[in-house]
This record gives sequence, C-alpha cells and structure tokens, in this order.
Amino acid sequence: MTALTTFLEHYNYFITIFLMVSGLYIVIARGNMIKKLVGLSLFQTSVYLLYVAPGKIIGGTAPIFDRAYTVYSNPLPHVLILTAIVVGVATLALGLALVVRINEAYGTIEEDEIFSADGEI
Amino acid sequence: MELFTNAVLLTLLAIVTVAIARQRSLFGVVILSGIYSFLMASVLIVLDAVDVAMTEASVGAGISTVILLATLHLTKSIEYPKPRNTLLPLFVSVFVGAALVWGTIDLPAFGTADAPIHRHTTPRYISDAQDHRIAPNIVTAVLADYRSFDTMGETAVIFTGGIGVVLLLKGRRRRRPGKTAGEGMS
Amino acid sequence: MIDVLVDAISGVFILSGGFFILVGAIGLARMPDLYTRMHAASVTETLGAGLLLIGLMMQAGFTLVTLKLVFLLLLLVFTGPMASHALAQAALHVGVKPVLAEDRRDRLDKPDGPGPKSGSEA
Amino acid sequence: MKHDVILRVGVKLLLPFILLFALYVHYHGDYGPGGGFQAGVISAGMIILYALVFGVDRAKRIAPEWLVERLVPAGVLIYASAGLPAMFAGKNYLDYTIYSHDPLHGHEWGVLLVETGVIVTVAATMTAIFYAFVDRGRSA
Amino acid sequence: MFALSPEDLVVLALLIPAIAAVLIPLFHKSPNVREAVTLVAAALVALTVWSLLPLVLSGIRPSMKLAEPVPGVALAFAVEPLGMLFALVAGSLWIVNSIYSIGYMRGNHEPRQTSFYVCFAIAIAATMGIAFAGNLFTLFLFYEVLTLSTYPLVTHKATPEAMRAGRVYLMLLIGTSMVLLLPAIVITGVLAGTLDFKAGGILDGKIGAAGLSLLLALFVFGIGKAALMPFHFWLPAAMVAPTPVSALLHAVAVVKAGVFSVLKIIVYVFGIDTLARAGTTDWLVWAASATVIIASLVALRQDNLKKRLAYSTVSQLSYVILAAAILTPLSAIGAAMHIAAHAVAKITLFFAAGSIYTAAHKTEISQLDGIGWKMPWTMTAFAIGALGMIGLPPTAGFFGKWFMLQGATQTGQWLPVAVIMASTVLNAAYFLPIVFRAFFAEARPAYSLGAAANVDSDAQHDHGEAPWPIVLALSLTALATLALFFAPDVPLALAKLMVGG
Amino acid sequence: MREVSLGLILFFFWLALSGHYTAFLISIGVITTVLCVVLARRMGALDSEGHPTQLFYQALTYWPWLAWEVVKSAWSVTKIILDPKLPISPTMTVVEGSQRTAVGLATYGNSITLTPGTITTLVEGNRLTVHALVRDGALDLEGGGMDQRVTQFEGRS
Amino acid sequence: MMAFEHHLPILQVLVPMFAAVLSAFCMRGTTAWAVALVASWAALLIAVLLAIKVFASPEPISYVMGGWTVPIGIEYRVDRLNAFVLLLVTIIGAVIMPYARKSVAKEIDSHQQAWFYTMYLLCLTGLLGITVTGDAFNVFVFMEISSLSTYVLIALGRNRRALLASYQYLIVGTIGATFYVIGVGLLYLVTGSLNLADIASRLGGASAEFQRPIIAALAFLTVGICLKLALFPLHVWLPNAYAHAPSVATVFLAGTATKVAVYLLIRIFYSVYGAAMPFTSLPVSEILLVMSVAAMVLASLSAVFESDTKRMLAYSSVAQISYMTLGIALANESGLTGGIVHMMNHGVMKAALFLALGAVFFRVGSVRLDDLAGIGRKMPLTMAVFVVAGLGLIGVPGTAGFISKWYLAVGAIEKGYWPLAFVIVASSLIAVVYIGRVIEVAYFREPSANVASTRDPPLSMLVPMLLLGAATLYLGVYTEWSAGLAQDAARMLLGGLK
Amino acid sequence: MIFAAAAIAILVSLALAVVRALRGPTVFDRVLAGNTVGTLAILLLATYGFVTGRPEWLDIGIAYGFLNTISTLAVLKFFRHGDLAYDIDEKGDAS
Ligand code: NA
Ligand code: NA
Repeated sequence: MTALTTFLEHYNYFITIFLMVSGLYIVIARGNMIKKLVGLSLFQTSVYLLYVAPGKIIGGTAPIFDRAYTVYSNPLPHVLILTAIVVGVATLALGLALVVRINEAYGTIEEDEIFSADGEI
Repeated sequence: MELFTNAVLLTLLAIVTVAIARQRSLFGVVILSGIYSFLMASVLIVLDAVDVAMTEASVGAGISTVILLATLHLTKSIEYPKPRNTLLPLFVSVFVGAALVWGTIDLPAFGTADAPIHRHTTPRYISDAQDHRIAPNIVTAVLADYRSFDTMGETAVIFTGGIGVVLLLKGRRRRRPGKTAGEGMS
Repeated sequence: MIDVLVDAISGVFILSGGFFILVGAIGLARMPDLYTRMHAASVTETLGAGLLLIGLMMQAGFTLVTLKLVFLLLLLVFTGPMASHALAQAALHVGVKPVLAEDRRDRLDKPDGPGPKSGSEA
Repeated sequence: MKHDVILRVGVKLLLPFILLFALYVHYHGDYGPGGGFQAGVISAGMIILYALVFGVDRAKRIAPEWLVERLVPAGVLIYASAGLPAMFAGKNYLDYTIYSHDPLHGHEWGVLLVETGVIVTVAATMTAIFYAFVDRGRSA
Repeated sequence: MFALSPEDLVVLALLIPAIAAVLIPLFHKSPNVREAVTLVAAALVALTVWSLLPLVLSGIRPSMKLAEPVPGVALAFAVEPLGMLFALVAGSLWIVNSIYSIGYMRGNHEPRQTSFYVCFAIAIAATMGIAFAGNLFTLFLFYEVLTLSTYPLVTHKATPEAMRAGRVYLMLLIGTSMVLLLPAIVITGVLAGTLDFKAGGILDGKIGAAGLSLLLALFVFGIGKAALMPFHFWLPAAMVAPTPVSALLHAVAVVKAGVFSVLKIIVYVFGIDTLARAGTTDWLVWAASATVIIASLVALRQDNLKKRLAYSTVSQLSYVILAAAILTPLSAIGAAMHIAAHAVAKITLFFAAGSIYTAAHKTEISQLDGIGWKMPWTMTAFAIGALGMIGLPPTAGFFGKWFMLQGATQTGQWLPVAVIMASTVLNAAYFLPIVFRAFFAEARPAYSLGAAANVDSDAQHDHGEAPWPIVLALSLTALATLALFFAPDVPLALAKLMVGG
Repeated sequence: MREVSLGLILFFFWLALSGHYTAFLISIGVITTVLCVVLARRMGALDSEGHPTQLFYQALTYWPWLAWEVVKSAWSVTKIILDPKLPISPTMTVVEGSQRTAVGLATYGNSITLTPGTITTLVEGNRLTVHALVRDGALDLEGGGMDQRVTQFEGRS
Repeated sequence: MMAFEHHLPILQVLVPMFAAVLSAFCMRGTTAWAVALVASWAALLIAVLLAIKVFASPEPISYVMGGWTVPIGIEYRVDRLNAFVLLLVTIIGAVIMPYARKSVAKEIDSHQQAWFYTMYLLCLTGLLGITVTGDAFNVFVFMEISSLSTYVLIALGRNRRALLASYQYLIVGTIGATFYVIGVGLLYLVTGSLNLADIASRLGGASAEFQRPIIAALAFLTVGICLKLALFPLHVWLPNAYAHAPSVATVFLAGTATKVAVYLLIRIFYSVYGAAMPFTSLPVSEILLVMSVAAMVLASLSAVFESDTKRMLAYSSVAQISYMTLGIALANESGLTGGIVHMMNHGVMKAALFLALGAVFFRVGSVRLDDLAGIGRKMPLTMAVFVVAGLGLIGVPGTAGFISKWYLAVGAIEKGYWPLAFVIVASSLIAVVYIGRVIEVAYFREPSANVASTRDPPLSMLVPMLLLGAATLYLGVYTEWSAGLAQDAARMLLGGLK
Repeated sequence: MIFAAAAIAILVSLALAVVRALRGPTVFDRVLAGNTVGTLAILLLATYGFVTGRPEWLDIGIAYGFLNTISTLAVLKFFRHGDLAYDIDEKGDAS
C-alpha cells in the first residue's frame, strides 16, 4: 500500500527518469549521428520535467498573478527550463550543422562507417 | 483531474520515447519527436508551466522539426541498420536511471505545497507580484529581472549557436560524395 | 435562468465536440490506409474541434476569451485543410498509393470511363 | 503544377497574422505566457513559412542575409547594454530602477528593453540558421 | 675580485659558466672566439673557486637564499668544506678538460661543436650548483640540470647506438632521481620540517632506525649518478660519447656529483653519528662492497679500453660510498679525499684513451701493444693514472684508501678492510697489463676485432702523439695526480673541516 | 485600400488578443500593425489573393453554408467510422473548378478538404484531384454543387 | 576607475562579451583580432585588480545583479579560489592573442576569421562566467556558452576529423552539462536555492531529511563535471578535440577549459558540500584517487604511443588533469594546494607546448612526429620553449611542474598514502619518454626537405611562446603568485573541514 | 465535469493518435498522426484552461496552430520538392 502510494506520488519522477534513460540509451547505443542528436534532445527534455514537476502545487495555478488566486505553482523552475530549452535548441542546431559537414566530408553519418573510413587513411 | 491528465500524458510521452528509440526511419524519428514535443507541452500546461509549454511547442514542434528536415535533406533519412552492441549502453543508462530513482524517492511527493522549493526564494517572487512590483507574469519577472543575467547568458547562447551554425555551413563547400553534380546550378 | 440554459447548451456542444473528436481518433486508428485516415482525422479537426470550441465560447460569454477561441477556430479551419492537402499531395507524389474502390480520374477525358478498380496496397 | 494555389493563398493570408501575433506575444510577456524568446521563434517561423512557399530567395529580399547576421549580435548588444546605465548611476549591473523616477516603472522599461534584445537575437538566429541549412542544400 | 663578498663569489661560480653558455652560441660562426669564451670562462671559474678557498679555510661559510618556491623549500646556497672541495676539483678540471676538448673535437672533426660547448658550460654551472647547494632541494635541482645538460653530450654522435645510450642515461638517472630521490627528499622535508644541510644532520630523533635505513636506501639508490649497483649500467652505456664527455662524466662532474651528494647527504642530512647510533646501515656496506668487487671483476673482462675504465669508475665510486658507510670521521675524510684523487686520476686515464683514439684510432686494449713508444707522453700519463686508481704512492689515490682503512680498522669493520684490499689487487690486475702491453709488448699489425672499418688503413699509416692540446691536458692532470700526493694539504684540510665542523 | 483593411483587421486582432488597454500597449499595437502591413506588402501578401477584401460580403453567406456542409458530411463519416463493417469505398476523382481566380480555386479546394470525406490532393490548373472516402462523396462533387456555390462566392470581381 | 572598482566582478565577464558582440559585426579578421586583443588584455587587467582586491581582504567580494539581494538575484562572488582561476584564464587569453593573428590567418579561411575571434571571445566569456559566478544555474548558462563556442572552434580545424571530434565533444559535453543540471536540480529541490553559498548553508538543515537526493546530486554533479574535465575514463573526447582544433583554439582550450571544470569540481566539493560530506562520509576521495592514478599511468602511456604530437600532448593533458583531481581527492592543505597550483602551472606549460606546436604547424604545416625531424636546429627558439615546457611537464625541479608535484607528494605523505607519492613521481617518468621522443627527433635527426628551409616564426608568435616558456621557469622558482595564492585558496576551502 | 469529460475524450483521442503515430505504416501516417496530436493538444489546452478556471492563455494554442502549420508545410516541401529552399516562382515546373 505505502509502496503503491510512493510509486504514484513519484510517478513524475519515474517517467522523468525513464525519458532520461531512454534518451541516454539512444545517444550511447545508436550509431546514426542524427538519431544520437535526437536522443540527446530527449535526454535534455526530460530534465524539464525534473525541474517543473516538483514546482507544481496541486490546487495551485500558473504563476501569472491574478487577484482571484493565492496559490501559484513555483515560477522559478519555469524560468530555468526556458533557458534549458534555448540551450537545447542551440545545441541541436549546432550538432546538426556538424552532421551536415561530416556527411559532406565522409559521405555518411553512421559513426561505425566513419570510424572504419578514418581507420583506412 | 490534474493527476490523471498528468499521468496519461506522461505515459504517452514514455511510449513515444520508446517508439523514437526503435524507429529506423529518421524521418519517422523527426515526426515522432514533434509529437513528443506537443505531448511535453501538454504536460507542461498541466504542470502550470504555461510559458515553458509555449516555448517547448514552438521550439520542439516548430524550429527543431524544420532544422531536422533540412539536415535530412542534406544527408539521408534512413538509419544504418547495423545493430550495435546494446548491452553496455543499456547498462549505463539503466544504472544512471537507478541512481536517479534511488536519489529521488526521498523527494517530496508530487504537488505538495510545503516542499523546500516553495519555501525559499519563491515566496518573495510571488509576493512581489502581488505588490505589482514588476509584472503579473511572475515567470517574466524572474526571467527578465530577478534572474535577468541568466537570460542575458541565454541570449548569448543563442548568439553562439547561431553564429556557430552559420560559420560551419557558410562558405567553402565541398561536393558531397555519392551525389551527382548538376543537381543545383547555383 | 439564462445561465443555466447557456450552461446546458454549451454542455451539449462540448460533450458532442468531445464525441466527434473521439470518433475522428477512432477512425484514425481504424481506417485502412493513409487517405481514409485523413478523412477520419478531419472529423476531429472540423466538427469535433468546432463544437468543442463553440461550447467553450458559450462558457466564456462575451469576453476576450471568446474572441481568442474564435481565432483558434478560424486558425484550425484555415490551416487544417492546407495541412491535409499538403500531406495528401506529398504522399501521392512520393508514391503512397491509395486503396481504392473506384478510380474516376479518367472520367473527364473518356466520358464513358472505366469501372471500379481495386488499388494496390499502401 | 504551376503554383500550388491552396498553399499560396492560405499562407499569404496567414503571414501578417503570424507576425502580429509574434509581436503581441512579445509585448504581452508581462501579462501572459510568452515573451521575447517565443516571439522571436514565431517571427522566424513566419520568415521560414514564407521561404518554404515562395522560396528562400524571396525571403531574403524581406530579411536580407547580411541584416539577419548583423541582428544576431545586435540583440545581445541591446540586452547587455540595457544593464550598463545602472553602472554609471552607481547601481549594479542590470538594475532597472534607474529607467524611471518611479522604480517600479523602471523595472517595466528594463524588462521590455531586454526582451527586445531577446526577440531580435532569437528571430535573427533562427532565420540565420534556416538560411544556412537551406543554402547548404542548394549549392551542394 | 676586491670588492666581491664571499656570497658574490658563490654566485659568480654559477653565473660565469651560465653566461658562457649564453655567449657561446653567439659565436658559432667563429670557432676560435667560441673556444676562447670557454677557456676564459673556465679560467674565471677556477679563479673564483680558488679565491673562495682561503675564505672557507679561514672559517667563513658564505650562504644565501635566492628564492623560496615552497615554504621551507628554498633555492639556497651554503658553502661548506666538502662542497668547496668538489667545486675546486670540478672548477680546476674544467680548464684542463676545455683545453683537451678543443684538441679532441677539432682533431676528430666532430659535428655540432657549439652545442657541445654550451652543454658543457651548463653542466659545469650545474656542478657548481650541486657543490654549493645549501639544501636538498637546491642539490636536487642542480642534480637534474646536470643530468639534462649532459644528455645531449652523451647522444652527441646521434648514431642509433648513441641515442640508445642517451635513453638509458636519461631514463636511469631521471628515473632513479624522480622515483627514489625526490620522494626521499619530500619525506625528509615532511619528517624534519627542513631540507637544509646541517652539520650533524637533520633527522636525529625524527624517524626510527628502520625508517632511517629505508630513507637512506632511497637516497643512495636515488642518486643514480653514484652508480651503485644495480643502477650502474648507464655509465658503460654512455661510453659511446666523445672522450671529453667521458671525462666530464667520470671525473669532472657527473659521477662525482653522485658520490658527493651521497656523502653530503650522509654527513649533513643523516649525520654520521645518527646513522652510527641507528646501526642499520650494514646493508649499505654490503651493497657498496659488492659493487666494488663485481665492477672490478667485470672491468677485468673488458677489452674495450673505455669500457674497462667505465667499470673501474663504477668500482671506485663505491669506494666513496663504502667509506661513507663505514661511518667514522676518518673514513669520511677518506671518502672526500678519494673524490679528489679519483677525479684527477680518472681524467688522466680518459684523456689518454682519447688521445690514443685521436692519434691511432684505437679503442681496444688488445690493439695497444707497443703503443707506449709511439705515444710516450700519453702512456706515461696513463701509467700514473693507473697507479692512482690502484692507490699506490706516489699518487693521490693513496690517501683515500689509507683513511678508509684507518677508519674501518679503528671500528673493527673487517669486511670493508678486506674489500679494499681485494679490490686493490683487482685494480692492479686490470690496469697494469695495459701499461705493460703499451711499453713491453711488441706491436702487431692490427686485425679486425670488431673495431672500426678503417682499422687497416690506420695500421699502415704510422702515428705519433695526439695534437698538442690533448697532450698538454693529460700531462697536467697526470702531474696533478702526483702533486696531490705530495701536497694533499688543501683537500685534507677541507675534508677535516667537513667532519670537524 | 487593402492596406487599410488589413491594418484594421490586424489592429482588431491585436486589441482582441491584448486585453490590456494602456496607452503604451495601444500605441505599440498601432506601430506593430503598421509594421505588419508594410511587411505584408513587401511579401506580396497584400494582393487580391492574400487579402481578398472583395469577397467580404459573399463570405457572410458562403461560410454558414459551408459550415452546414461540414456538419452533414462529418456526420456521415462518423457513421461510417462507428459502423463495425466500416463501409467505405475510397474513390479518386478529378473535378474541374469553374473559378477564375486563385482565391476562388483555393476556396474550392479547401472547402472540399474541409468537409470530411473528401480531400483535395492535387491542384493542376483548374483540375482538382480529389480523394473521397465513399463513392457517393465523389459523385456529389462531380455533381458540381459545391463548385457552383464557390464560384458564386467568388463573384464577379 | 575608482568608481568602477566596485564593478570589477561583472566587468570581468562583460568586457569579453561585448567584445564578442563587436567582433561579430566585424567584416575583417584583423579588426576582430584587434577587438579580441584589447578585450583579452583588459580582462587580464581586471583579473589582476580583482586578485589584488580579494587577496587583500578576508571576505569574498559579492556583486549581485540588478541590485537584488542574495539569493533572490544572481550573485557574482569572488574569493581566493576563483580569483586565482580568473588570473589563469585571463593570462592565457592575453598571452595567446598576439600569437593568434598570424596563426589564425594561416589556418582559418579569411571569411571565417572574424567570427573565429567571436567564438574565441565567447569561449573566454563562458569560462570566466563559470568561474566568477556564485549561482549554480548561472554556471550552466556560461558552461553552455563556452561549450558551444568550443565545439565551433574545434570544428574549424582544417582536417575532416576536426568535425568528428567536435561532434563527439558536443555529445559528451552536452551529456556532461545535462548531468550537471540534474545535479543542480536535485540540490534545488532539497534546498530551494540556486545560490552556491546559500545552498551550502542550507544543505546542513536539509541533509537529515533528504540524505539520498543530496548524495545523488553530488554523484551527478561529479560525473557531469568530470566529463567536462576529461577525467579518466571519461576523457575519450579530449585527444581528438585538441589534436584537430586550430592551433590557437587548442592552446586556449588546453590552457583553460579543463582547469575551469576542475575549479568547478573544487567549488562543488569544498564550498557547496563543505568537504566534510564528500570526503568523510562518502568514498568520493577513494574513487577520485583511483581514477586519477589510472589516468596518470594509462593516459601517459597512451601519449607515449602517439605519433601525432598534438594528440600526444592531449593525452598528456588527461594525465596532468588527474594531478589536479588527485589534489582534490587528498583533501589536505598540501594536496589541495598542489591541485590548485597545478591548474596554473599546467595551464602555462601546456599552453607553451601547444604554442610551440602551433608555430611548427605555421612553418611546416604538420605536427606529426616524423615531420619534426631536425626542427630543433631550424626553429631553435620554438623548440627551446618546447623543451623547457616539456621539462615542466616532467616535473623537473626549477620548473613549474615540480612545484605542483612537490605539494602533491607532500600531501600524499601527510595523508599517509606513501605509495601514492611514488606513483605521482613515477608517472612523470612516462612523460620523460614522450617528451624525450620529440626531442630526439627534433634535435638528433637530419632535417627533411620541408624542414630544412624553415625558421622560427615571426616575432608576434615568438614572444608569447617565450613568455610562457619563461613563465614555466619563473613559476618553478618564484611562486608567491602561483603556489602562494593557491595555498591561500586551499586554506580558505579547508576552513570548512575542521 | 463536462470539461472533464471532454478532456478525457481528448486524452483518449491523443492516445489513439499516438498509436497511429507508432504504427505508421507510412511516414505520412505518422505525419497525419502528428498533425492530429497538434490539434488535440490545442483542444486540450483550451479545455484544460476551463477545467482549472484560467482559460485566458489560449495564445499558446494559437502559437501551436501556427507552428503546426509551418512544420507540416516543411514536411510537404521536403517530400514534394526534396528541398526546403525550392522556389515555386522560379522553378515551378519541376513535376
Ligand atoms: Na513571459
Ligand atoms: Na475533408
């Protein structure tokens, strides 16, 4: 019973962690460079939940002030995550630009093929 | 209702994540990650993070998709099917996950109002908003005033990324191997 | 009194909106190929979304929220078909063949036209 | 297919509204969700949409490449400069109270100023990135 | 010299060769000026250290601190009698060695002469630094500089063999110093709270007997330049270097720096009394004894002249260590004396070997039959040097062994006595036959002994003495070997001051 | 003319979105509106296609008609979806639009797509290739009812 | 000037940032270079002024953005530790700028040069920001500025492998940064604060209730930062990145980037967690020790077998970084001093080495070992700097490297880790091998055709090189500005341990 | 309650759309599903605003709508012309 309660109370965390693990897994396990970057994005995205979910107060409302409400969810994580999103998209764009250049240079975006290509030189 | 909606959306999110991991068509990956973003944005709405939701949708489902498509056009859209050894990655990521599970189980339950993050610094931001000190949107107030310096750094991050991409993609162009010439005349 | 009436009517709209949304989604899951699924999806986008939003407008009354809901509806109405059209066009271009009971495309050139044709699988 | 009528008409209809909405989001960041960043992304979205349908060359007539590339740092310049006057007034960096006799008003101006920096950089960067990718594809 | 304080003299002794090292490359286009710089610098260094001598003998102990990179770890100089002695030896021999080098390098048309003289000058500066080091850190610093500056000399010929020798040289010396000596210094610093050399040592009561013994082991093996077995093999390997370099290694600076450091550390860091009280240094006596005997036996089997000399050095160095390990004031005096004596004698021998190589292009002992009549000066000097090595009067070598024996017999340590006796016999056994061959064996036409390919042509062409600078140099050192027997006052006075002060 | 019209619409859009009627925000709204109009002009979005003011009155009657069409067809598609047998008969057909303007054609095409059960897939010249969920939908379109209605909406301009 | 003294902390970051923006407007490389030069020197001046101020006062300097109070606003906080790191970063930045002009002109396409300097300045901004800020999340923001610019700098290398190296670093760096953010998030969840000092003061109260999140946070922060600082075995990205980046970028990164990450680790361990927790109740010290020792030995060995000298030095960096982490792990005054001072010493030495290689590349167009034959006679000053700095790497007394090793060895012995002292010194022997290999080739082999006609680089490149070479020696003897300050910093950090 | 019912209907629809996105089979099925998810997200947002009593942020929905359109058109562009930069005016007769 308590275990179940704990599980439900921490469902957010678990999903967050699941997303994180999946993202990380894609990054490490996949050799396709675009796929890796998408995995990296997922990994970063999961952090959004880690920050934002605990900021939520049940019965609270969005942190935009209105006379009618007194309980607001925590705005600070939102601010931090806005920054994180920006960082994420900048990283993704840069990573993809690199992938484009790598594809031009090597003719492939599969890490395994690239490693073997470089090994031959 | 909040809990239920939240739980459903999170579950869908997890399902989409698995699908992304398994999807071999990179194009499919792009589409699925767009879906992921919309779901994430919905979750964020449920979590009262309206600003974040708007941003996530604009970035994840908008800009990211466009850039990814552009990249796919410049490269190729199918993942090389050669399977890698997935045991070690699995182990590493599951280990990281286990560490986090272990670390977060003591954290306050979802939605409780007396968690430490609600007791320190935030009350000040909220009470200031009550006094109309900066802006009704507390997120904006924190973003552009209390922690304005972070946001300046964030702008610099975009600047860095933007200049970086242009620097990498503009100028000297080499012919792609495997593609025939004459496709684009300019 | 009026409030209750508005509530009731809006409730009907919202619930039926939800119903058509769901129907569209079911169609999306059930239909056999891309193009037929698109028809189903458009139920969600048109009737489902329309009814729901109109119901919400009634709830909001004469406020800016209603106006925003109108904009939202207009947006869906304008962009939805564009997206569907774009999608169908792209799919056809790439060679995703529709499952057909009948192809009447040659009808204009040859007035008598051929009979029903069965399409290739998607 | 000479022109895709449906897309052309639809997009033409949409374009001004997207930009207006973006600027609305920008200027109402104080009151509701959104702000400079979201506005920047949506503005860039407008340029991208235009480029998708009418070609990137025409988009570059509206938002010339050189201008876009200059606006990227310009936004940062606006933001970072917004904090400077305070330093000359003996306050700490990014102290907005100096922007008005009424300190509360000063904050509003300050927020607006820095958000302007954000929208400029974000819109310009997203557009520049789009141009960069697309141009790479055309000349490859 | 008039207005110079004793401290200034110390600085000058380091500075002059350092300045020479900077000036020499400036004149690499005009070899005569370049060599003049070397000679002038050498003369000035000798002048400086000799003018420091009376001050030291009169009890003045110049000291200074230049910098303190780590609290308690200073770049400091302090002149004490032993260091003075070492500086005198090195400083004086540099002149002779320079004269010899000029003859040798030009005679053999060696390449890269400029860098040779630069490295040589740096090595002398480092040697001065070691001699005058006021603490372990300074000693260590110049010890490493000496290693590094002599590495290019060892590899001077740049042949694969030379490069290999250079690697051995560098890895062994740096290796032992980094892995053993440096930790020993650090440990000493942590235990004693200071690194300064102090009469009577700094470790008294700071560490137990076993610890003391272990620390001593770190030091003596860490100082690879002392060539205690098994860390001796860099010395024979380094024989590929030109002869002046060998002289520098064996006589002037390198190995002397090694045994000097060992002696200095035993006297001024451990303290003879402290070690004697702890009574756990027997192993050092054994190790040194073993080195003395084994190296002598190996030397006996070498046909290559320089190799034989090299093993002789290994053996002789351990005399010094043995003497120090006996742990009596008399034996310590003997050790100091032996440093000086071995220096002049061994340099004579190497000069002679180089002379033979320059004049006759011969490297093997078996080729030397009858050479004494062709090169009388050289071989006479060689004979004197050999006597010095054996320790027979009238050479300087006598006093060293004499004091060692006295110290050992006084305290009833019969093992060292036996070792010294036995090794004297061995010394005689591997040196006297060479002298004998040179003068009394009949010259044979050389046949291939694995030596250089041009042996045949050399055999046909008759040779005389080496160029005059070489002959001059080896005569001077041979004379010094004798002179030190008849006038041992200076080294003796300094050695006595060392144990008495 | 179109500039003014678009400006008014945009400004109304601004006011409707805003909800904060301070002097500052309203002036910003004006400026923004002007900016958008100028940009729309430069983008060529202010022609008869991009901003079809001429259709304003006709729209008032056409749209409600279309809305009812949507409801009817959505209902029929709903019935099909919920029918366990899924009674579909997908049909491809080509209809010819009788409209003379791009806006008219676009309206026709979009109207076809908007009504569930039919999708405009290709527009080539005046010919619209349509995919219909059931054969009857295709036949309806071929009947030209909607075409006429759109042409009527397009008017004489 | 007096009026602006108060603003020094923020100016430290603003100056390079404004310069980055200005350089982005520049059309020509030379103009951008001039901007970068002025900014780098100004940054050095500011760092010096800050250091003078900080080391003169017992209290850290605090500067809160926007005039808010801590922890409401973002605080810049300069104490002895980061004043020291600021010095290091700005010194390297200032020294390489005169060198950069010709090197960049040679290695970077002319149309990319201006923005190359933009990237450099952004990188500088980021590193200085990480160092000076007192806010955990602000660290992340500046970390990303420096990381993104670093990726670009690396990718601008001429070789196609530069792209690959950049991509790999991007992946690893982002994972590292995300780990860091997760750690910060957990800390924020249990303390409600983002200010480092404030977190530190609130951790005590929270530790009873949230033991596990606090430990998990420590783990994530540590792993994240260690990815950035390339601690073995998380170092795989570094050799490629350093080897293929443009010379100037390599110099700058090798001299500064990993050091700043080390700084951050020290900050987290000692200032935020207060040393007591990581080192007494958790096996952090032990784990770090093992990793460091492994790196010392294995990375050094990898360096021995490299035939590309830049890669060789990159592996050497991995080994040398572990001296710093070792110092952290020892957690006593001598050890920590050694770790901190090695940041400075290694920064100077490695920058000198890479500058020398950059000069070789400038003249010869290659830095492969075989192409360096006989270069010692043709580029005597360049290779002299290489030798001196190489000796520093080995840890020869009289060079800066010796000082670090001395403190570390003393720290190890004081802690009772006797064998460790031997490992520390033994690992420098491996450095003898790889530095020796270069020296052998450079001095004792006959010059090949393309080396035969070469000579030392122009004065603008030579002077910075000689300066750092001289600094390697100077810091080996006069250490009040290196070890002295480091010791001060170490004392301050360990104040919390007692 | 009514809102809740609608919200649940939307959630279920979301799930069905996600299923379609996973099952494909063609990439366009996924795009369709994605487009539908976008629409449903807008509707959920609108409904949820009424559930929580703060419906005023429909702006977000408008933003979603715009961006959904942009990305869908990008997809079309990608497949129809193989190039995002294709200029209709200049190279219209490609097909
Ligand atoms: Na906002
Ligand atoms: Na339809």
